[in-house]
Amino acid sequence: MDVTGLLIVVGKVLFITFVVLNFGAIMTWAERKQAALIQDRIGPNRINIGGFKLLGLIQPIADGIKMIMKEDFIPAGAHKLYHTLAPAIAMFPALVGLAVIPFGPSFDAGGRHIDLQVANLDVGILFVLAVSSLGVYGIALAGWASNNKYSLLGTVRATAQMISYEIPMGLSIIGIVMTYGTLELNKIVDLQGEYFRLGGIGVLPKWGIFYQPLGFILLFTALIAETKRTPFDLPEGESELVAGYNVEYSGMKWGMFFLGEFASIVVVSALIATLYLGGWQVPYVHLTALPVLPRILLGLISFFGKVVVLCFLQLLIRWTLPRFRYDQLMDLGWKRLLPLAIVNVPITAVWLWVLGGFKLG
Amino acid sequence: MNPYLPVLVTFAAAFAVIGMFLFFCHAFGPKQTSKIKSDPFECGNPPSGPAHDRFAVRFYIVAMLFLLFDIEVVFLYPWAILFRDLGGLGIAEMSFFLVLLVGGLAYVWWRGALEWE
Amino acid sequence: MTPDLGHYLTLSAMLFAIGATGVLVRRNALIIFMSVELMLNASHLALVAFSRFRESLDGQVLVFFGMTVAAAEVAVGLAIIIAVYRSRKTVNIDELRQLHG
Amino acid sequence: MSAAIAFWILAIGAVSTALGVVLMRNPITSALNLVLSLCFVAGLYALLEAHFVAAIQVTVYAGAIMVLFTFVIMLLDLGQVQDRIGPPEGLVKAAVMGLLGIAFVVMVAKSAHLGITIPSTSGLTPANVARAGGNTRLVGELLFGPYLLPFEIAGVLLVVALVGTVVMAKREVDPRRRK
Repeated sequence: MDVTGLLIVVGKVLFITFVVLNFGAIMTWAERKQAALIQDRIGPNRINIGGFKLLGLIQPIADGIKMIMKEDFIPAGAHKLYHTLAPAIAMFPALVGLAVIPFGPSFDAGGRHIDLQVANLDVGILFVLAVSSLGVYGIALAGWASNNKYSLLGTVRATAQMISYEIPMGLSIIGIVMTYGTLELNKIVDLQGEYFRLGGIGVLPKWGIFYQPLGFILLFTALIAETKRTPFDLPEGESELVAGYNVEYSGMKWGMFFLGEFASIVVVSALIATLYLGGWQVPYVHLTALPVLPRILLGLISFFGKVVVLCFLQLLIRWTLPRFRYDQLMDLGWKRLLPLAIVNVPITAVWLWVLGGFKLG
Repeated sequence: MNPYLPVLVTFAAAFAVIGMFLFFCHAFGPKQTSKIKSDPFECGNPPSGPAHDRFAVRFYIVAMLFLLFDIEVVFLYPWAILFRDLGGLGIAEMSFFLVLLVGGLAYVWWRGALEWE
Repeated sequence: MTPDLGHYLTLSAMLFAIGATGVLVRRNALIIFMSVELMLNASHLALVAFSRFRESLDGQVLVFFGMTVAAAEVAVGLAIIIAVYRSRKTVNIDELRQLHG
Repeated sequence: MSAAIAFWILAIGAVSTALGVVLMRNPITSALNLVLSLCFVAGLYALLEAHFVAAIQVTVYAGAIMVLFTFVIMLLDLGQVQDRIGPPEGLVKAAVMGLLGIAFVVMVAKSAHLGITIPSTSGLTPANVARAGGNTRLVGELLFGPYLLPFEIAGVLLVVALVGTVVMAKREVDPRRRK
């Protein structure tokens, strides 16, 4: 058994777990600060350690401690096991979603080739789809086990919404797979390091977004709907359903639903950055030609910079748009996104033929 | 090294994190139950009606359509990988399939299974 | 000892037998249906095992088609179960014996 | 060695959850056990280097077909319905079936000659598959080559199922039936 190799793997896994959890926690702070900014308020600013407030950045820690100290309440008539299992299942996809996403360029160190990607699977992107399709059970169990009719209503809405948007999600990725001809995310990122050439000079990086502007919008919309955030937060519509599937949850179990939600924002951003924005590639900089240290640093900064921008964009959407009505939500999924995602396939075929990457004969 | 080993390690880390959270909320919180507290929460009103009612079959239709379209999406993945190699033949093969897909969607739409309100 | 074809086939047979037992002894139509899926799944496992040890991928393509058929079958089958439930208010197959000779 | 450990863990998991499907009284528990069983079998597929099949097993089987089952159990409110194996004759039947099942498994195990190898037909060992572009790509080449006709027929089958289910459930969507 290759002990060093295993240690490297464990290190990478710890890194992505750390990143997802901390990004998720910081997102709760960022969301409240940004909401405050938009609504002309101050936002969290009271928590301090020895007088240092750090812009309220300590708030997530205080929230975490608070949630741990709260009662873990299981209502009478609830199914105890499933009530506990539900937040665990709901959080799981967000925690493992980053496993196949390359977050930096590969490098050689100590006679060993190291990819900054936890697992390079043959099915690549399908792994993300497979894992995220299991998240539905967390929501379904939460409502079913709570013995509360509002929970059940929220659950039914949430599951119907999640599965409805899974179709356009899977379909819009097809365009990317057609363009790059592989499911492996590291190869997709490598191919995005090339350039569209005009007169022999690379003018535009071959990023997915330039091949697939429509696909980008479709996937982004579908993924925001998958995270169940405003404007797609009908499952939690406070004013209609009390709080939806998590009514009967308290303390850290409730926190797990929300940490999972924020963590899935991070996973969504990472996925979009990888598929459409070149992953860790920096435009016009040939990263693989640089020495090891600047290569890794630039790659990491590029990748996580894109992730932060996309997270910020999602927060902006959350505080700008009002909630849909349920029929509008379903119409958007089935009557707008799905036909558009289907049309995207022939459009991609024609586009690739025009660009010359594809021959009919 | 087997490519699934890192996946297993990731799963293990995820289970550890989840287990830690569940343990925390079980171990540190107070435990005080009362009759009223255990009632289903309906904004303070006394709970009314059964908690597990049957719900509209429209949701079931959505799940059913999802299943069938999901399969069709999965059909497209191997084709998308081979798209550049298959050339015109691939286009012809998939056109037939896509026409079927669109036909199915059009039928469902026409029958009103996508109408919500 | 690396698992070989015999191990996979035996496992597949066990899953199949469990599924068949479920079909014959349970009375809830939904659980019977799930047991059928279990049997189908067992046969898929045998196909994939054969495909691996014969070193050809045809078995996997068959499994792919098998899943398609399973999806179509489940969608229609569950629609039938719902329709039956709506008219008879039960999914217990002992109480559904109108077609009993 | 590690393959053997993985096999035994996955096999024991698959069999015990399969038993859960058949023995548990609550339909929701049965459904969840089946989801787990399917995931364990997906793990076995991955162990057998059938990556694409493993991925769609989770996406389609565990993530779509079983969601439909769960939905129906919740829809018909069957979660509370406790289904018994049955009166004494049911138990006798269960015992007979169990014995027959065990006999079947023993028969397969004996005739499968643990340790037998069968001749390779096209030499697609995992290493060769990886060299030729990966499992998903090769499955695709079969699917859009020799298996093209079944592929298109499967497409037709799906549309037929789509029409069938909509027709079956259509009465429910009728506006007059709405509250």
